[in-house]
Amino acid sequence: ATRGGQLTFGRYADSLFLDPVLNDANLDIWILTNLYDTLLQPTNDGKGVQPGLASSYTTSKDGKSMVLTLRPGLKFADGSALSASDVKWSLDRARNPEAGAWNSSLASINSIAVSGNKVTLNLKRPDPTLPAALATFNAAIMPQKLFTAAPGKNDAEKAKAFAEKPIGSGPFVLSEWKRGSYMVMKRNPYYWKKGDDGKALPYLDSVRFEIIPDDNTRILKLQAGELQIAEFIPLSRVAELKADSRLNMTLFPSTKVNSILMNNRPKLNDGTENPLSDVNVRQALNYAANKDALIQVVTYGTGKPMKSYMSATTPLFDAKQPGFPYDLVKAKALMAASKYKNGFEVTVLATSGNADDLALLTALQQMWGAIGVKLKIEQLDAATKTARYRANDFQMRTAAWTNDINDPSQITTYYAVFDNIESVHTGFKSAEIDKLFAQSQQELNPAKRAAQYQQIQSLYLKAAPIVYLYETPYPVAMSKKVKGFFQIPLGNNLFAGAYLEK
Amino acid sequence: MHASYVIRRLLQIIPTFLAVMLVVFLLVRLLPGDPASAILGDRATAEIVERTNRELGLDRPLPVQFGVFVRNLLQGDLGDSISLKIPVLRLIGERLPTTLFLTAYAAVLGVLMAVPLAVVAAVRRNTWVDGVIRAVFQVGLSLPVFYVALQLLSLLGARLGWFPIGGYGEGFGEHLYHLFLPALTLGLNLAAILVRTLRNSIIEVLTAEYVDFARAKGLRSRVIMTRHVLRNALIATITLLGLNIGALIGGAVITETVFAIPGVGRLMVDAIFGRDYPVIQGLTLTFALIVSLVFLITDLIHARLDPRAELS
Amino acid sequence: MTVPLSKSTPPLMEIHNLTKTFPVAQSLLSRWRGQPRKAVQALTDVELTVRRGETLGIVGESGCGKSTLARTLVRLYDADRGSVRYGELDVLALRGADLRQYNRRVQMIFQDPYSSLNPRMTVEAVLREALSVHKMRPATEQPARVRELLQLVGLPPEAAGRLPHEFSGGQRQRIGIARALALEPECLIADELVSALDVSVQAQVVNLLLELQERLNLTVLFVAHDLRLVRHISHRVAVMYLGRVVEVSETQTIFATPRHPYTQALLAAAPTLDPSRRTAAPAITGELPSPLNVPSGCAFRTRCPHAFDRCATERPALLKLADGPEVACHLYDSDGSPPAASLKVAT
Amino acid sequence: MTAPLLKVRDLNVRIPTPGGVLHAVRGVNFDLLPGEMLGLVGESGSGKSVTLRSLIRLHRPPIRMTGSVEYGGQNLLDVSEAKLRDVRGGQISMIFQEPMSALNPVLTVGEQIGENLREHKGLRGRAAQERAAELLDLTGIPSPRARLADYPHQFSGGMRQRAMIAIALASEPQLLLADEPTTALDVTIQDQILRLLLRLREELHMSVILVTHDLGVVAQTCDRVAVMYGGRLVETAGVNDLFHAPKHAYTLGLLRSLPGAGEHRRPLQPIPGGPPDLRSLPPGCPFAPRCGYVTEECRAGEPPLLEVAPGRFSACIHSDELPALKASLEEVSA
Amino acid sequence: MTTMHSPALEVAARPRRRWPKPTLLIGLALLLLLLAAALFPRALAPFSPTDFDYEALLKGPSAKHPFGTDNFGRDVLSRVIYATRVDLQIAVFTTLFPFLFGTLLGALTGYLGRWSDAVVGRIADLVVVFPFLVLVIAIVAVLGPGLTNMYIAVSAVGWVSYWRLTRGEVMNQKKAEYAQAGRVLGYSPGRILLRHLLPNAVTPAIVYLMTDMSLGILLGASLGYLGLGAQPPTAEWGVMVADGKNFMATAWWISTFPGLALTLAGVTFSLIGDGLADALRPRA
Ligand SMILES: Nc1ncnc2c1ncn2[C@@H]1O[C@H](COP(=O)(O)OP(=O)(O)OP(=O)(O)O)[C@@H](O)[C@H]1O
Ligand SMILES: Nc1ncnc2c1ncn2[C@@H]1O[C@H](COP(=O)(O)OP(=O)(O)OP(=O)(O)O)[C@@H](O)[C@H]1O
Ligand SMILES: [Mg+2]
Ligand SMILES: [Mg+2]
Ligand code: NI
Repeated sequence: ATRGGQLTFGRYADSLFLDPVLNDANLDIWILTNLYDTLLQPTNDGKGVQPGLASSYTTSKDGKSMVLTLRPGLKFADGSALSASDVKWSLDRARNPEAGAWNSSLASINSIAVSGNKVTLNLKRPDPTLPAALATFNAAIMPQKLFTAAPGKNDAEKAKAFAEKPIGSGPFVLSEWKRGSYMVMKRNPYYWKKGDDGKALPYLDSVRFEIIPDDNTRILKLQAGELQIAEFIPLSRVAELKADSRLNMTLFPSTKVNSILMNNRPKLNDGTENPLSDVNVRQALNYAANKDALIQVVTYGTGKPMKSYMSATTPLFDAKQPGFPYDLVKAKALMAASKYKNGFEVTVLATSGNADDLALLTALQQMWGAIGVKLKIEQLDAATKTARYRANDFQMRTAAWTNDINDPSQITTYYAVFDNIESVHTGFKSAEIDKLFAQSQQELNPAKRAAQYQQIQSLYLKAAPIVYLYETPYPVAMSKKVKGFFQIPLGNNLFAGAYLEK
Repeated sequence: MHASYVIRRLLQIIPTFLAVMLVVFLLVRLLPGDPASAILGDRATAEIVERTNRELGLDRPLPVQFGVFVRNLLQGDLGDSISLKIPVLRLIGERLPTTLFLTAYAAVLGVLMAVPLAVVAAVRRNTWVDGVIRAVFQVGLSLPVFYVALQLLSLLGARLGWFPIGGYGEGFGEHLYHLFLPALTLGLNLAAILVRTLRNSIIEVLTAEYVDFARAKGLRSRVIMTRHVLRNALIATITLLGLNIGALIGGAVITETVFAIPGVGRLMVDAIFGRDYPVIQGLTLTFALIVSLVFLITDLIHARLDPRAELS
Repeated sequence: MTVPLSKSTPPLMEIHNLTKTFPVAQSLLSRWRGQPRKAVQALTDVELTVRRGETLGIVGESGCGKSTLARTLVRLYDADRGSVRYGELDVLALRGADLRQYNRRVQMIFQDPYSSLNPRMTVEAVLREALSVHKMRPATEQPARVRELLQLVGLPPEAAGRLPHEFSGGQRQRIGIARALALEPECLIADELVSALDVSVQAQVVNLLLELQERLNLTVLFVAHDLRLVRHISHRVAVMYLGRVVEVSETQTIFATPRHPYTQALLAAAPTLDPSRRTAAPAITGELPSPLNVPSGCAFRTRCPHAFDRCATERPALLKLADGPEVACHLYDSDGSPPAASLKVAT
Repeated sequence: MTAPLLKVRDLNVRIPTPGGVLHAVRGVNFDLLPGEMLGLVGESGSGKSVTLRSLIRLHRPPIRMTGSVEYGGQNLLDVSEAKLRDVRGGQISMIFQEPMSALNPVLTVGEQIGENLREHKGLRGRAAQERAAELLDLTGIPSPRARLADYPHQFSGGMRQRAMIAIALASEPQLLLADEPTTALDVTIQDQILRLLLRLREELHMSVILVTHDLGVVAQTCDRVAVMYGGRLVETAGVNDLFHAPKHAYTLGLLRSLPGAGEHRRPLQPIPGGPPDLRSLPPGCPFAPRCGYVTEECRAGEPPLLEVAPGRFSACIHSDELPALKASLEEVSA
Repeated sequence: MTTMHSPALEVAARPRRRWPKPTLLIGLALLLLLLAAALFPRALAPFSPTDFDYEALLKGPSAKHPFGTDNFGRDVLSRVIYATRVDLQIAVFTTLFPFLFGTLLGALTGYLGRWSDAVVGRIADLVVVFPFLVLVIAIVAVLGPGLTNMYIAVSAVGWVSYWRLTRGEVMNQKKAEYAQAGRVLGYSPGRILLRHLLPNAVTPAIVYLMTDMSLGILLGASLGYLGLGAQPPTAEWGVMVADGKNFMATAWWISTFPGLALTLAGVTFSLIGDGLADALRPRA
């Protein structure tokens, strides 16, 4: 691999807040691990975890404690040593229920003890998701001294100050940030991981993020050589860019699933009868949606039909799930079996300005018209849509999901389990799934856990609380010179191993 | 010069300002959805939403919130951005110069295009030259800005490679170079409006008796055109220019998006969609202030150009 | 044949102390400094009597307040103080329907043949509107009355259907007159009625006015700056200077023996039609002072060849001289006869 | 006899309008002697201004001018632009009726005079300012130096007209063209301006063409009069001759229609009808439709401007039959 | 007493009827074309504007699809035609209320002056110092996207221009002698305002109305770009251009033809505006 040089990466929007614990947005999450390293790391295929700052970990027999061994000589980007106490402090901060939205991923930890380069996590219960959780951005290790030295009265204020000039242990360190315009990360000379030449990673001297909200402009800039990578290529242009000999149009496998959430409750907020509470109707809608056509029209052939509520890249995805293959006859039969033989009208909330939503829904308007369902599209800006959704004030809405953690439990708590957010506010509730899920959360035997998940996925499919659509990849266009860049299924952009060929 | 007038106008801005403040404050809170929804996204649980609202002080009654807002404002504090977590004042300080630069650039380009072309169109009115000039600008005026912007980008930027695609650059020279296309996009639009009025005013001024008097004095046509005709014709146009520059500042949203310019237009739209109340409030007040100042300045320029103008 | 107007003809309109100012915008700074608000002194204590059936000419230089007087009399402007009596009516106190009724009786005709008619209304619409608003005629009789009015002002009936721009200036003035006459007024106030017209056309309109006055027994207030014209058609003439009436007299008298130095200057400045009587020196030097800043005492003193100390301190009142004319000049004050020499007009 | 300063021959001006070509000036011929003050009278629309403007080719296309305006051995209607600019404003100056609209509102009076001095006298800076102040002084504006920095709107009507005269005189022209210079002014100011023009003519030895429709002004200032009607010169005469014995039916009608010519409050004697439409003139004498002396002959063909007495020209077939007027010229101030 | 009847004067022959300038005629002809498309889209369009054709995605112009097809295989020509009605509706509804309200208010405050004028003036100041597009975006965000809310938003802001124009013109006209004549003739203020002043003062507003209509359509397009404009599957030119922007390199026809339609409409309104300015000017 070639060393040196700057890679310019075109992003559609800027990061907001570079604190691993207190941030909420993919805009931050997806680049955060370049700045802050975690004890463990997700593998590039998204199926497992690999060592990070910790070179190894062991779980006790009863599953109630875990011991991690830190690599020797770890340093933060400012050259100061990374010690086990930094780890304890960081994890304690991350699991504080008062801070951030992500603390629940570390909720099983009861206490943390450190000695030398060993970190011992004492758990309340066995937790099969813990390795994945430790490989997640919020469990990043931060320099306690620097953080507490930052100005501010409390953690929130210090976090604000620290996040302006964050120092972590990731392969890069922030060197310049002009909000809304660009961000430069330069090489962290103290990074622990070695490249194929035996010297410390990363290969690149720096990475520069340019913020270019308009898709066309981003592509034009890439084609003009002003960028080496452009993210979020509109799927409609994938084929075109694939044909461009100077570019490497890559579709990174993702955990992204696109579905339509349905309100499963018997009555709507305004008290009217809800046709979607009828499972026949829900299944009919699923069968009547011609996924292959949608994949053609909306994703320009880049997608794959959704078979389970989770993506095929998610651990414990059940490859035998049938999904809902297009079957108009069956759909009609199901409608006939429902209370709504003559069809009904239903309103779907879409995100305004989202071309894919529109394409999808316009196509569905046609498809569902065939079974007498008249689809009305209501476009809302994201905040309004979220507010309506959170108030359960919707019939249907478009939704996309990506995992943040290398484990099926996250999507499952949201999609299938009522307690968290009422099964993504569908109101779907299955006692059986809830029970299976609770068991799986303590099941250390992978095979048994897989079986539990298989059952959950089947039950979910049968209840069809959502309309299964398709999975889509991450479309990233790169100059042919760019090598070694990865966007893992969780969405994290990894620049540590990236380099620019001369 | 007219110090009392300037003072009075500045004083007049105050009530407008107060009203803008109140309207924005209420309007912002009328927006469906709340900052928590916007920043936390779909996944947040009810508790987290509640906690966030508490942290942001959004659980307090509106009058209290307004009181806090006004009190902070009087101390020169516009609050912190909810999504970016940095002071709004700093955010505006970072972004505003870009937009102002772009606007001024566009205005200069617009005027540079409009004046000579309007002169040509007026002098050769009803000939094919006039027709072509008017037709070109008419087409420019009836196409959406983003379309014009993208066409310019793909032609002058990508195809011919004369200009960089998007971005802002460092330093004055690079700004000029980088912002040429966006400024041209906005400038074309402005020029289209200006050419129309300026052409009409020039035609009108050309029939004025003092132009005949100037010709009767035996002056060169260039002197007549610049000293006598243009100066007078610009008087009618300057107010329009002021109004449009005001609109340009607020209307740069789309241009900024297409050309990836980190200006306040884009920031404002993001803030609206992100329900970033402090940013919306701060920006609107800034807009109001700037637009008021632009109007004041155009009035003063008007008064300079037109000694008859009564500043009252 | 002229109608003899005796001096005992009862007054139709009595104007007393009529004053009108137009405040000008004041800058904040000067208001703050407590400077008094400036105002254009358009009319100052105007004293004038209009007799029934007469033509009273009002002359004076531009800006001396002729139009303001005319407009105040028809209540287009509200006077600052003073009184106007019209028969039994206290004109300045009239409101609403009373005012409209008064306006019907006292009509004004305007100077500008181009802007005094609504460009979008046909002659017929103009006249019928006037007829119907004041219920002068029921709708059925209106067309006939329109034709009658047109005939009265010497326009053919086919004029009814046309728009103002299809007429010449003189014809438009006739339409304006017809519009005023539609209300069958007693008194006409004509502000520069023919000033915008060519002499040959002027004569046509003047003839019409003379004729109508006699036929309809109208009282006419004729505001103009053309002395020759005023002399031709007025029974009496009032001369104004800077918002004041400085001399009122029978036409013959005022033209034969002008009393006020300003009247004298005005007459001397008017170019005569006799090329053999040329003068080298101007009749009067200096310009009209600004109405924002009227000289103290006699307003004319700054240009008056006869001015003396008293003129600067004391404002001369309009006094009736023994032989009839009224003059506002200290030269004619009760205390004595004026120095004869100074009264000769420089020629 | 001295050679004429200006010789106008067969001047025609045609103005295209949406309603057809307007033949505004039709075959005008006249000479102007050095130092002479010529009055050009006629009713509104008779073509006075159009004639005056064509003398320095002020009309712009599409207005067409034909004929010749001979000045200094050249035909001004076809000399080069550069040459024309020297004559315009340099040797022939012009002033207009409405000083408010003829002065550029956004330039100070000083700048507007200076402009002329620079163009024709090569004066700049201080020298120009000195000269400008002198010129204002010449036209009788008090404290001229201070007023140079004023804008036209800060002047009164009379002063504006003086300022315009000062601008026109800056280049010390041989000929001053004055288009109704006093119509917008009050009689007392008009009186002052006219006297000023007379005085300046004497002092600077200029010729003046004075356009007016006020016969009184002509009587008081001009040496010779040219009467226009329907785009033609219908009569020219010395001023005394014209007022006492007009030789054209139109001139006679004009003089008769003036108030003061008849008895107090008696009907005036208007010329019936209105001015002709220059887009579609009837054949023959343009005044024929309104003329009291009209005969078949008048309608047959347009009578040419002929010398009917020494130094008197008339285009009226019936010039001999017209009565003298002496008796009726009554005066305003007795 | 002497009676003298002036002879009735003859009135000059009636001038020939003034034909509107060619600009107005061309403008009206184009408008007719637009109206035809708006009223009878079914008759003119070869296909349905909303039907998909998966067999013909992104096909270039051909005999079957003269303007090509879009990413759903919809016929672009048909969509352009069907969009006419929507866009004319946008043109009318974004301007109708501002025009009516602004003009009447302008007439009223211009006539009454004093405090009414001052109060409305302040409100207008308030509206103009708000950045227009941002205000519209905010209002649309409050009320939700879609055309109706866009109309409301534009109306809240758009009346100011009309108010200004009409107010100024009424104040001018008020000084004209015919208006004063009305008062002397004893006409009521209402009559003077509505019958005399307004008809003479409304021309600039009408001329501006034409410009404003094309601005309205453009605003629709801008909001479309931000996803706040017309909602699918409604065909609307601005949104079509916006939707087609991703295909500008590969399927230029998707955005070009609606763009041309936008231009055509702009030219139409502008020609009519220029023509009306001329035709409505009263001849002195
Ligand atoms: N509406 C007004 N507002 C302010 N000032 C006015 C107004 N009308 C008249 N004036 C001023 O009042 C004075 C008298 O004006 P007025 O029009 O009565 O004069 P006039 O004698 O009719 O003059 P002219 O012969 O020019 O018509 C002038 O100085 C004029 O500027
Ligand atoms: N630029 C022009 N376009 C069209 N017609 C014109 C133009 N200039 C003058 N005319 C017409 O030419 C004719 C002569 O006009 P001119 O201005 O010479 O008249 P005038 O004798 O100066 O009248 P006035 O006393 O009103 O100034 C008139 O009918 C006038 O309408
Ligand atoms: Mg007046
Ligand atoms: Mg003229
Ligand atoms: Ni100043």
